[in-house]
Amino acid sequence: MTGTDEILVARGVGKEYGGVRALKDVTFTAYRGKVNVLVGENGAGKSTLMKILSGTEQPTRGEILLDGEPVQLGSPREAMARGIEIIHQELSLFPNMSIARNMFAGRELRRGGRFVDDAAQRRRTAEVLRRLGQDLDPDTLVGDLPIGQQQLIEIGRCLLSDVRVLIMDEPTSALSNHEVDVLFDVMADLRERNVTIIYISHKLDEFRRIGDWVTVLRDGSLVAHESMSNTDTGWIVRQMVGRDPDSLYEHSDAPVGDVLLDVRHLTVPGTVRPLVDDVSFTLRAGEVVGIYGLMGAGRTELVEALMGARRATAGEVRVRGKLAAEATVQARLAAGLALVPEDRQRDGLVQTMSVRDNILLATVDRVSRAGLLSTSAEQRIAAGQVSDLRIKIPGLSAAVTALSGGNQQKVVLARALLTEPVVLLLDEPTRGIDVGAKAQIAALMSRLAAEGMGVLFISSELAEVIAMANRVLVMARGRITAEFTAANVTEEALVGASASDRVLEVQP
Amino acid sequence: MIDTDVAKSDPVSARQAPAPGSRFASAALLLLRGRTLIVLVALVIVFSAISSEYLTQSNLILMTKHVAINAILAIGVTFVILTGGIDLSVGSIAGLASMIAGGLLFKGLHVPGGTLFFSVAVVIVIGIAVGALVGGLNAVLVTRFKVAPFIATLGMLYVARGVAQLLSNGGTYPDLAGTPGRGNEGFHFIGVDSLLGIPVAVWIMVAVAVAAIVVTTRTPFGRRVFAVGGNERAAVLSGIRVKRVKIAVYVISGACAALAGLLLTSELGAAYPDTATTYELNAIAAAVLGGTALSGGRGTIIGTVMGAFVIGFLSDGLVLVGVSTFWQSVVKGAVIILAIVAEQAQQGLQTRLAKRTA
Amino acid sequence: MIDTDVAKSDPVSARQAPAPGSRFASAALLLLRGRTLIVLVALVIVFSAISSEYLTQSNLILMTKHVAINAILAIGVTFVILTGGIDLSVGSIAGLASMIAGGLLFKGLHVPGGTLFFSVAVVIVIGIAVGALVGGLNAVLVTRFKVAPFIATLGMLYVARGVAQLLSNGGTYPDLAGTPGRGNEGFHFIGVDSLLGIPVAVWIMVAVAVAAIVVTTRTPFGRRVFAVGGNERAAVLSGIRVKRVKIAVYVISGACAALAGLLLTSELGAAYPDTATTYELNAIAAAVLGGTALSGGRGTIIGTVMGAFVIGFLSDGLVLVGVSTFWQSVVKGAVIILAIVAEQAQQGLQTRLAKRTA
Amino acid sequence: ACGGGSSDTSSSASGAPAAAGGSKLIVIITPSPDNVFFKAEQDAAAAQAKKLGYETLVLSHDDDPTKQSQEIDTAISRKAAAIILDNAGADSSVSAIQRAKDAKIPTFLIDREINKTGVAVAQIVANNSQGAGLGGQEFAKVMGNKGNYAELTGKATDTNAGVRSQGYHGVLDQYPDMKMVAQQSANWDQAEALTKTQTILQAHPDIKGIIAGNDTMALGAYAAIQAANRKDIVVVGFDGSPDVVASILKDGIKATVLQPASKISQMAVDQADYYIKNGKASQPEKQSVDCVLVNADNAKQVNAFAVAGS
Ligand SMILES: Nc1ncnc2c1ncn2[C@@H]1O[C@H](COP(=O)(O)OP(=O)(O)OP(=O)(O)O)[C@@H](O)[C@H]1O
Ligand SMILES: Nc1ncnc2c1ncn2[C@@H]1O[C@H](COP(=O)(O)OP(=O)(O)OP(=O)(O)O)[C@@H](O)[C@H]1O
Ligand SMILES: O[C@@H]1[C@H](O)[C@H](O)CO[C@H]1O
Ligand SMILES: [Mg+2]
Ligand SMILES: [Mg+2]
Repeated sequence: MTGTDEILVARGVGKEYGGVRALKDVTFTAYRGKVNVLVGENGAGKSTLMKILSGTEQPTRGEILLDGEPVQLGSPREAMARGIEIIHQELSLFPNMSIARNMFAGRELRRGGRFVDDAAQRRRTAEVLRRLGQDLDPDTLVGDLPIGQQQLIEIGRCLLSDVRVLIMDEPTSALSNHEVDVLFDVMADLRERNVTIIYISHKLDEFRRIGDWVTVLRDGSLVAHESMSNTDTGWIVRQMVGRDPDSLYEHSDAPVGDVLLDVRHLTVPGTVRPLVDDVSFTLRAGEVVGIYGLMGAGRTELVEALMGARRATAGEVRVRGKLAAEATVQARLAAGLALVPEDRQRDGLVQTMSVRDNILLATVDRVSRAGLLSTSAEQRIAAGQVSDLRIKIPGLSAAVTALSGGNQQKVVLARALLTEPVVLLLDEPTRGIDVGAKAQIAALMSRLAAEGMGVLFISSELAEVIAMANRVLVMARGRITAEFTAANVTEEALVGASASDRVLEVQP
Repeated sequence: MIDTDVAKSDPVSARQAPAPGSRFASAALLLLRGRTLIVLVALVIVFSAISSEYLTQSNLILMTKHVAINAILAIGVTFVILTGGIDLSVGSIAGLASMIAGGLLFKGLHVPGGTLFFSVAVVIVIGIAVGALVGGLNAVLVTRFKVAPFIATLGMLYVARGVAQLLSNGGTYPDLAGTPGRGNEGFHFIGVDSLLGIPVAVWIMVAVAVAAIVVTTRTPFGRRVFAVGGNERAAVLSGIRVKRVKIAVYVISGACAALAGLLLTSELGAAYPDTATTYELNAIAAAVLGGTALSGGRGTIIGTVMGAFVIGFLSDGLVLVGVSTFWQSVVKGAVIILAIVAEQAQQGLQTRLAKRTA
Repeated sequence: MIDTDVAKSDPVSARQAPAPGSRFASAALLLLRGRTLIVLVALVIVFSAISSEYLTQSNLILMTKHVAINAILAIGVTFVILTGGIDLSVGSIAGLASMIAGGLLFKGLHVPGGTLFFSVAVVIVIGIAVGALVGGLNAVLVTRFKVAPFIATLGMLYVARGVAQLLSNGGTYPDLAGTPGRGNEGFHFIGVDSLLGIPVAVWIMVAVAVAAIVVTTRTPFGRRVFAVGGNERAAVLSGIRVKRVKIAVYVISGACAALAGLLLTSELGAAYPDTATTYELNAIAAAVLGGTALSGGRGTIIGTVMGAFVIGFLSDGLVLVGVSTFWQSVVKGAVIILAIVAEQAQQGLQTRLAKRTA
Repeated sequence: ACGGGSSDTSSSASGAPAAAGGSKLIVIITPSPDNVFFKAEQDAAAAQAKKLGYETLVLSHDDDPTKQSQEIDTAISRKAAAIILDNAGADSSVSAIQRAKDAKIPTFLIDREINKTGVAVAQIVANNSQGAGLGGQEFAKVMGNKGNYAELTGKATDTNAGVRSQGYHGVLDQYPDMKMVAQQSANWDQAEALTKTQTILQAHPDIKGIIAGNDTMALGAYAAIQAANRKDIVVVGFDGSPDVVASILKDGIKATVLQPASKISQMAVDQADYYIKNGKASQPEKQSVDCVLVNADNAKQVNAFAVAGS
């Protein structure tokens, strides 16, 4: 072991939410000036532990030591005062305020003691944005930014203060590869300056590049703690899931059948240029097609337009050969499309509802008899989905907000599947979910394809698209710039096409 | 959980918490969850200790009848609030329906060549239809013209009230008894008469409440109401026709308001344009007191009815025991606040109980 | 963005959109963004076409004076709404402050051994302090006891009104002129007198508005008000003392309400407990009309003031041109709605303009 | 001098027996006491009832007939011996009073009439028509029988508002040189009278007088005049409230018409007492009490809605 100067230690920490034991007697150590990686399956307790270390939550038992001294972190404010900053997994920004004002919320720069120095705030914001490789106007409203850029703003906020310990809870879940590179440069720079970083991620290859130490949580307990150099990917996965990793992703090898989805010249207008620009493609039964692209390429808009949730000004959509003329969500659902949206908090979950009601939301009509809901049918169908998708829940009537991120994602997926789609649209289905769950979703996708469904999924992760798709479409600036089959796709080709201005000729 | 007021001040979430293991604990929790019920029971106990007339059968029936009007208004408003909207126009709609019905009964409908009189049943249907129509107008403003519900219904508050006044030029329709020749007798039935010893108005309230409970808890439409209020974007993507749902709730609210206005009018035996002025606040208060979150997505009809009972039993009780008008106001405000404060204490207790039994 | 009403019905976001390229287009957009101003100008044009007295200097001054009361109430309420809360108690607080000041001037303060009289300045300070105190109580309920703002301030609406009535047993303090011997003359200064031809009340409104503009746009506190309203959870996580911010806004609202009550009382020359009843709705309407989002985080003081001008110039105009009370109500409601509907149309136009010039 | 209980119309045929159970409760219900007029009514009625050995319950309906209806229900629940009521609407109060009658509780109306006889045991009101005649004449006199004026009327649902307006015009319309240029309802409300008067002054700067349907509105109008520094405009009110009397003494408001509010309350309680004890009415149902003009000449003698020596 090298460089084992302990700065922040959680000793014997336990945390209970009502009846749920999120953490059981965990002793976690972060070393000074190192990147301490924390991994584990969805719901393992990673975020909970970080919330405790950042003063956001109070442990049920155990203590926190900072520089060897026990400390009380009663609020985020107290933690900040001690130099502990956190980037939360769920974005915590002010959508109603500009980037600059977001960056300095709660610690505004002052002029003459009383007034906010907006000019200085703007200047320093611009500096931070530059450092993060973002060419953005500091006056832009944060609510108008795509989720990836919002995540960068959140990161930028922590760079402004004199941070000693920086906790990052899945900071890269919405970032493009290039942005991840920029972020890693920044992290390396921070490490140079003796800042301690605690880093949570599900992207194994990614954190292996930057991590010094790795800690694995499973079911609320600490199961391993090693110097990164002593580990390999297989070891980490084994620790996480408690068994040997078999092939993580699987390809669908179902025979390709009829054309299920036929999109022609679809165009979605935008303020500057079309968000979706004359897009045409087809999807056949048994196919799993990936759409790769950089943030802002227009993939989300494409699937939203397909789903009738966004107005297209031109183009045709055919499902099973039939023209889907009416562009409403209801009509597209009826035609056999279903969408699992990208941002589950914003577009997926009804936070005020139970797990069961969320699962059944799109299909309530099917569980009613004579106009009245049938409790037993509701229970049976929801329970069926939960076991099918192996969703970890305290109970069907539990609030959906009590689930971990990955399990929330599966709830939204379950809802879409209940509509019995012929074409399933998945927008970043694996964002923020653990390797085990990713493998499950990959398996599910190929199973659905084998059953004769067509699956179209969006992903920003090269390895994932390559591993899971039969065919990959690349989008850039609203247009499809390339198409690859599983046989001829390479990482280099994808990256190249995602930056391309060239438009792929429409294949009839 | 992060200490935000938003989260904690929600009086319903606790009810939806997963049930704990043991039987005993569930019973205790069930009791605690019926917070509004507890406040109501406390009120009854206090008032009956002060006045022997409070807990008599006749007074309970009377108070329940007084509650009926506000409960029906509040049930309608609850639908709107559940979708995340608000309806400030219910008092005015009640007034408008009152004047429409009053006018039809008192002077009939002038048509070329004479005056038409309708039977009481038809008049009631017309009154409710007018309420539904105004509710529909609210809905059009909210869904089609994207006017914020607060503003749309605030504007309607003034417009509907003004129209009610214009109908009679500010005057009152004094006599709604009808005449045999015109076949429009019997309007007093809904607001004055009793069936099986219980006022018809109370039966109507019960019917409206039961229907609303079934709709909110047992129908797909009810589910959609909650979904729209909980997360409108998610509702859209789940194929819910959000506009239709919104239109429906404002129409329901308008119809309920009109019905309440008609009951009031029947009870008073006269229709005047200021009927039910400022009743919207009491209706919203009943809903919120009963645990409906103004942010939408959370609430129950039964809670709202309980809330209306608390407000009504309190007002009547204060009058009955002879508290001066001024103190009535103070006590009413204090109880509304205390009911919610008590809730917070209970939630704490509940969490502790739940933990112990886990 | 998904087509939800929530997003579209926000009247402010458009104003904050980044300015487009060309000069001409920016000017056009600037004009369009001042929506409330346009409605106001339209009102003035319509009324001056009907009545030549509308656009006289003296009438403008008078109308502005009438606006002052509501504007001050609305400015206070805007602070609360910006944090995502609501304050329904402002009308009652105005009434309470009115009665406190009236009582001190009319009968003085009874202390053992005699009666104390305070100078007008002290009375005003006490009145405002009482308002701030009641606002503080609201804040305690909201922050400490986690009572939803709607309920806390609704309860306070009743409590404060009741206390105002209790102070005089419901009676009016008829004469607030004071007597030279008691050193408490001159209360009419704030509500009746003029300085440089402009009513003092208008100067006070201007001072309050300027202070509020500076606080909301230029101070860290103002920033935090927007932050709390924009995302309370994020505010907590950013180390903002959310409770303090909330306490401050309710105190500001209470103080503004009290000030408005004192102006009203001074103008009337008498204090009665029903002063400013139901003014809360007008105050909230002014804020919302001016573009403040009830969900918090968006709005401007200047917008609120404009909103108050629209409501005031409209009401006065209708009386001036001799419209009947009933039509006044209808027209007022319709204008409130139309102002917002017009806004939607404009936003559409704006988007198109922005597109063309991009 | 204030004429006593002069009879008017048909007598009440109410043969109801004495109130049940020997209850000693008299319920007094009036509009909001922030108008001193109603406060005086409440105080006088309560004092007289106590003097006669009754308990009292004083309530206010704030001019909301529904609230009034619920308060009457409460009186019924409490088995009141009698109700003294200044009602919330000439038509919309009838059924509630009928309900009380059905429950064998007699109601004695004060100040405002209802549009039905045979329901209340007594309707004791000031002679508004006679009073308005006095007020109108005095207004014409202080106006010098000429000039433009404005009228502020009361709540449309209160018969007094209409009767007084008619009474005023019965006199004023006979003067060819007097012209009403604006008429607005200020709903008996002081603040509303203030703003409405201010606006009327803008539209008609040439007015010479304002005649108001009651004293709270007169006070509001006078505040507007003071603020506008237009002391040349004369104001006349109706009620005889102490605040207006004080203003008359200071040469502010010119005149008011005194309604003997306290006396009317006392009469109502006395008659209720007789009815409770004897099971029948002592007086015919409709009774009206004459009003007195109050101006600078006799203002000094006025105290608590009564002119000394009458
Ligand atoms: N507020 C809460 N109420 C109840 N249970 C909770 C709450 N927050 C978290 N949990 C539970 O605690 C456990 C740990 O959750 P946590 O968010 O720490 O997981 P995680 O490791 O961060 O997962 P992910 O990778 O999905 O983000 C989960 O079982 C979750 O359901
Ligand atoms: N540089 C930029 N400046 C302004 N707006 C941008 C920029 N980049 C992207 N956007 C906006 O982002 C949206 C497109 O992003 P969107 O999230 O749909 O793309 P995506 O391909 O789905 O990427 P992601 O992987 O982030 O989901 C559009 O609304 C576009 O206007
Ligand atoms: O007679 C009374 C008084 O004039 C009062 O001022 C208003 O209401 C009327 O009914
Ligand atoms: Mg997590
Ligand atoms: Mg996307």
